[in-house]
Amino acid sequence: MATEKVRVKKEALLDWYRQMVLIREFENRCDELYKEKKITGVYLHLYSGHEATGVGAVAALRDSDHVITAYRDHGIALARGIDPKPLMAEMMGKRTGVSGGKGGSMHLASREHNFWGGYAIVGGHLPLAAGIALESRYNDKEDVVLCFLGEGASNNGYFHESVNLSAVWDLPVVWLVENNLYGMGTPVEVSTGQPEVHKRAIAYGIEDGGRIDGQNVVEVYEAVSDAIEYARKNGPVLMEALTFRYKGHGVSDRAYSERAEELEAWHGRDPILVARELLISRFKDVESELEKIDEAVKREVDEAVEYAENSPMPTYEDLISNVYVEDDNG
Amino acid sequence: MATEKVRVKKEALLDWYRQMVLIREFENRCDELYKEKKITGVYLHLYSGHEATGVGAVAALRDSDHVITAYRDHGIALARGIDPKPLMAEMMGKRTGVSGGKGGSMHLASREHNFWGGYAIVGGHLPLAAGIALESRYNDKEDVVLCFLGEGASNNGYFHESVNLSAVWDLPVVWLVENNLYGMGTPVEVSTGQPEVHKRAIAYGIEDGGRIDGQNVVEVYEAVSDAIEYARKNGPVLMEALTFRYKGHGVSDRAYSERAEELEAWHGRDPILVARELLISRFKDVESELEKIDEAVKREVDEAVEYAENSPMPTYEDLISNVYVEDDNG
Amino acid sequence: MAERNLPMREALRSALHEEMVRDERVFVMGEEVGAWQGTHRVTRGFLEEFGARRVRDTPISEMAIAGAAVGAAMAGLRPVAEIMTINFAFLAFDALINHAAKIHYMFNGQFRVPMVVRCATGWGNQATATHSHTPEPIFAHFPGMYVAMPSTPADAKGMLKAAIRDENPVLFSEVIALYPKPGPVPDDPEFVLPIGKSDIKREGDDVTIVTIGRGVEWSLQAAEMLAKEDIECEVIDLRWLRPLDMEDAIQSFKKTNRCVVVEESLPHFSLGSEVAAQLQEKAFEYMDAPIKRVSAMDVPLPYSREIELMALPNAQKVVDAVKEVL
Amino acid sequence: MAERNLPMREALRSALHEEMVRDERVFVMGEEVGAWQGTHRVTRGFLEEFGARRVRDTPISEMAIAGAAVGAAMAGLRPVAEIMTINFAFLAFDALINHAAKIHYMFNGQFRVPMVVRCATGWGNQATATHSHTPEPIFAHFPGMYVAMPSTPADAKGMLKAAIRDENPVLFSEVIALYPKPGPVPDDPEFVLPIGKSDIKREGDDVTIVTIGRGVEWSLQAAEMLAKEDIECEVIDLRWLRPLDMEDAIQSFKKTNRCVVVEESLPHFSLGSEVAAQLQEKAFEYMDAPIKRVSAMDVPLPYSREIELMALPNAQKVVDAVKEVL
Ligand SMILES: Cc1ncc(C[n+]2csc(CCOP(=O)(O)OP(=O)(O)O)c2C)c(N)n1
Ligand SMILES: Cc1ncc(C[n+]2csc(CCOP(=O)(O)OP(=O)(O)O)c2C)c(N)n1
Ligand SMILES: [Mg+2]
Ligand SMILES: [Mg+2]
Repeated sequence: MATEKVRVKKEALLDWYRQMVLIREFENRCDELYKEKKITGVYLHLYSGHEATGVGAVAALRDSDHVITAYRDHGIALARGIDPKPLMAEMMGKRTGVSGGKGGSMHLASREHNFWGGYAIVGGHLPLAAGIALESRYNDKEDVVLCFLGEGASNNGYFHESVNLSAVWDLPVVWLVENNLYGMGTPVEVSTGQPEVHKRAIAYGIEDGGRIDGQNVVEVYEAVSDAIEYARKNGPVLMEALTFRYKGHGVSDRAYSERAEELEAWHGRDPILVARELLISRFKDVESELEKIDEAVKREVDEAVEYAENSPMPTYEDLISNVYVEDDNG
Repeated sequence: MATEKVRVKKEALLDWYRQMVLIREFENRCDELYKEKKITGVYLHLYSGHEATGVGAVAALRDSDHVITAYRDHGIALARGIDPKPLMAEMMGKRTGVSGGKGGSMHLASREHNFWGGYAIVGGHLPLAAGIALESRYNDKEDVVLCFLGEGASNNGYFHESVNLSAVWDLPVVWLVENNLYGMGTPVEVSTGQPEVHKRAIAYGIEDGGRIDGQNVVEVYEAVSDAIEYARKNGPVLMEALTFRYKGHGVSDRAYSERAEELEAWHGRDPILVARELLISRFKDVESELEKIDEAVKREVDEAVEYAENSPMPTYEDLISNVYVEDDNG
Repeated sequence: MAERNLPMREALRSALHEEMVRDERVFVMGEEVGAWQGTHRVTRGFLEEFGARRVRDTPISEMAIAGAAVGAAMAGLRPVAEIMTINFAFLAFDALINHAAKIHYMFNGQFRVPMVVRCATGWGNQATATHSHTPEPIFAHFPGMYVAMPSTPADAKGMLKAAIRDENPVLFSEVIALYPKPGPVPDDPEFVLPIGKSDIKREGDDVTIVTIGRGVEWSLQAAEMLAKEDIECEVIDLRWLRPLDMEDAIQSFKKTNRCVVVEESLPHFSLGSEVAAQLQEKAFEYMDAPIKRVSAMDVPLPYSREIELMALPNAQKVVDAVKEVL
Repeated sequence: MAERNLPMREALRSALHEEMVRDERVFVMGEEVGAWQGTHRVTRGFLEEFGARRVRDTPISEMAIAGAAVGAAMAGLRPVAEIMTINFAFLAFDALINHAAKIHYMFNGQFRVPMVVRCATGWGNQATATHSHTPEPIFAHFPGMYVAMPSTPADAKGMLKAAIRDENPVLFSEVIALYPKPGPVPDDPEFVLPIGKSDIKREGDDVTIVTIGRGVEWSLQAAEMLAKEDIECEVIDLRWLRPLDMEDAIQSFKKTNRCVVVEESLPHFSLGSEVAAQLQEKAFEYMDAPIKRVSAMDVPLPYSREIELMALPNAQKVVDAVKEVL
């Protein structure tokens, strides 16, 4: 599975930097809005800390490829290029949200971006990924499905059955485990006898895409690019990116005081910092560009919040619609 | 996981031979009784062909150890020393059956033999095995659970979750896959990307007990003995025995004409034949003993059939009892 | 219209076959659907005819079978997944209820899930406690997925075609005991029955019997027996548990003022409960007697033949119940 | 008898704590029950006090959590397994229905399965379609496992103790919205309520309200509101969906001749269906009006707060229904 390492261009790296900053800013704003009770409900799972994994991996895709993930989905949605406005509107349960205010934070999706959604049942989206990949094979397309999942999810029956199915049907799926070392409060060593999740590839006779540094957007991009191209031509790949969750499992969960030290260490390898340093070391006078990006992103998120706040709530009509498809366009 | 190969004594080998012949005879008789409509219903899964695996593996256990399996359970029950009479009575749905005629062929069990039953939902008994093993650990006992399963079952979510749980809790379970190369009509290469099921041990970081010859009762005994002792002291082992199913998946399933050639090859390595040849080559003048065994077994099965035929049917009282435990001995 | 006498199994097979010929997006997947020719022979010959692309054997992985069908349907295919028996659909409960049935709503209509899950259902052949469920009511409890249960070969054909052509997920329950039973089936490949429409299987003025699936057979037998005593039963076959069409039943009840509900399922939180609750609510003024329910007994199913049959409804039990409401 | 005012969460915690102290065989297992102190804090402090042998964190493996509890119970332990929310129990459906509930019967009494599965249940906090089920009726559809759903802290304590001490498997549903609500709870560690016994939460002569779980709160609020108009409601808390004790409900109905059933669950094949069906059958002569049902609306639950609340029952909806049957 070795291809030539592509030397990443400046524009690409700057764009990834921008995406990561956008995600961070978006999540911080969500956190604040939750405290202000402008975002309500029990669930809101922030992507902060994972930015390089989401951005680097999604960057490896063509537009016609597919992405699907779990409830920790804001960052993936943004990386896929979905406008922050309807995303923020969804957080606030507004009618203008990507899912019309019916799905909420855990169920962002955008059909036109081939972003098949976030899913709140742990593992539940894995067979969906297999099914979407089947359509690609069935219709002789070249499209690949990039399926994100947590390391905790990899101990669920859905994982086993879905990855095995992808193996026997040679489905073009990259199973990308975001191994952030915890599932809620459970460390990976407590949840499995095999904390190197990628090693499970052998259990299905599929390609082992290895364990990569999920904090380094370039490394993620390159490794996932290889995996995607492998999947496109051959079949499934299982790989994992080591990363870390900065916040509690969800905003309503207590923070982990025991994790303070661990957290500090990871902040030292912050994905935005890593990218920033790389940019500065590689390209001279890039700092002012980075500053501009930082500012532009802040404005973008401000606008998203404003848009969301000014959007209408869904109505009774919305409550009762889309339970079934009522037309007959089959 | 290497221990000294124990040189199996003549009495032991003769007894295993007897058990295997008993199983074969019992199964043949079941087959006939089904054709005569004395055994009825849709399900009856014969163990013929698997004898060496069941007998050799169960021989590795102490009385205080535990056994559990799927619906292909007749042979395991007999190997565990359960009287053929109440087993045959169960086949005929009689009140004197091991499960009172309520469980049938797929649900044989005997609490006093620590035989925890056959289970008809593929994979459903695997977490039960983990739970039974947990009691052993919880109460600081030394007992091990020997859990049989088919290679087809190993693709079910139950397998993944149960084996992983046994890993994180260091449970004393030997997961013994009876790999008979088919699940119903599906060849193992069609059902998984990893047809060497034992290799999945690495997915849970547990001991890989390897792939053994399931037709050779001595090899099975020795390998499973090692695994059992490992599990007793350490934790779970995943291993597989290669074997073959002589009949259809169940008696009501059509036979597989495509399998004729394969079947013939396996008959050449018939477990009873293998044991017989071993006995004859190792001990002189053993033939007459074998003949005596063959005859005694026939009588034993005759008696079992007679007992079953003469037993009463369950009644309405039986139909409505044991839905709940009504007493309060907790 | 031209018709042939076919067992339900063959009616289903021809419906599925015709739909696969008609629509390239339709494919089947499941355990033993291909090389083994289908556990219940509904897909017999399909692998040979349509090839491995459209006839897909799977591992014993019910969660993934249902879930992959959801994904394939979202992506534009029309999967007809077979879960060998509905008992094993318990393992796919989450995939069906939390995914198939919810995705259209949850993402505000962005995705559609036009899939069918075919399951063999029902009991009465010593399949024992774990393999003898007729649990359609618990699937129909939830909105988002339709639940079908045909009682005749013609209905089986027309309903399966409707299910495959519909844009919504459908759980399609096929009663095992009915597979071999023959009946006239229209040849017309456009014979498609409407989703969620009940059917009057026999007319009568004295008592309304509301039923579904195998209950139709018992009810019609009971009606025959009762007709000899000049008691005329109207037999309403609901055909779908969701959408649940109570129109015919209510109309009939307003005429007869008496009703028995017959089902193969367990008695509590079940079809009989719902039908009785709706009738007393919507036709209270017309009730001349309490609505009675004939269901399976509230026990797990035992293996032994005689006691198993004791627990199962039958025509005589229907006759007895009808006499109670007279 | 001495009592303390405790939120339901703490009442449950003390019941579980007392039983673990009393009986060495009782242990807890589940996702986040240990180091994380329990998602709903019911096992707060347990890991520290009882250690990792008796407080067992698990992977995210609902099938194995439920199934391993079955095995451990068969072998003589008394597992109290936590499935974080009942939505995830869909993944354990087979382990619960085909194993926990069937094994005692299927093996003719050779094994017992004295386990409890505790699940948080219910909706109303924007948890959305997959995380907002109140599906107890579908579990109670099947024989072999009891289903409990307490409505007050005292009941929670007495019922959980009963569940742990019983020899049968029990699905124990804890309404999330009720966790923080306080009420008087007896200190007595032998305060054990009988299994399958309903409770009259308020007396009244005009209308019977039959309900359970969170419905009790809405019903009592409605009763207060109606009392101001001199309408006196009797509120029956069923407490258990299985065994379903209809005695109090029937007695009350025979007095009031009018009934409303209130539940948080979906409307079809549900608690309201079963209660209405039984009442019309067993007390037909006493019916002065159709029995009405107040349930959640028949839609998946949306995220957005306002429309979510529209779909949820509340006291006003109960008041309206009561007025309809008067
Ligand atoms: C089937 C199921 N079980 C339990 C939960 C509750 N839950 C939500 S997230 C989570 C942890 C998941 O951990 P991981 O897969 O590592 O993802 P991460 O949150 O670390 O991104 C759990 C247990 C759930 N949503 N679904
Ligand atoms: C959950 C579930 N799915 C499907 C079935 C139907 N079924 C019964 S046995 C079987 C094949 C099992 O194969 P394997 O595990 O290899 O065991 P073998 O029959 O070869 O001994 C299948 C699919 C079932 N009983 N349970
Ligand atoms: Mg994680
Ligand atoms: Mg096999």
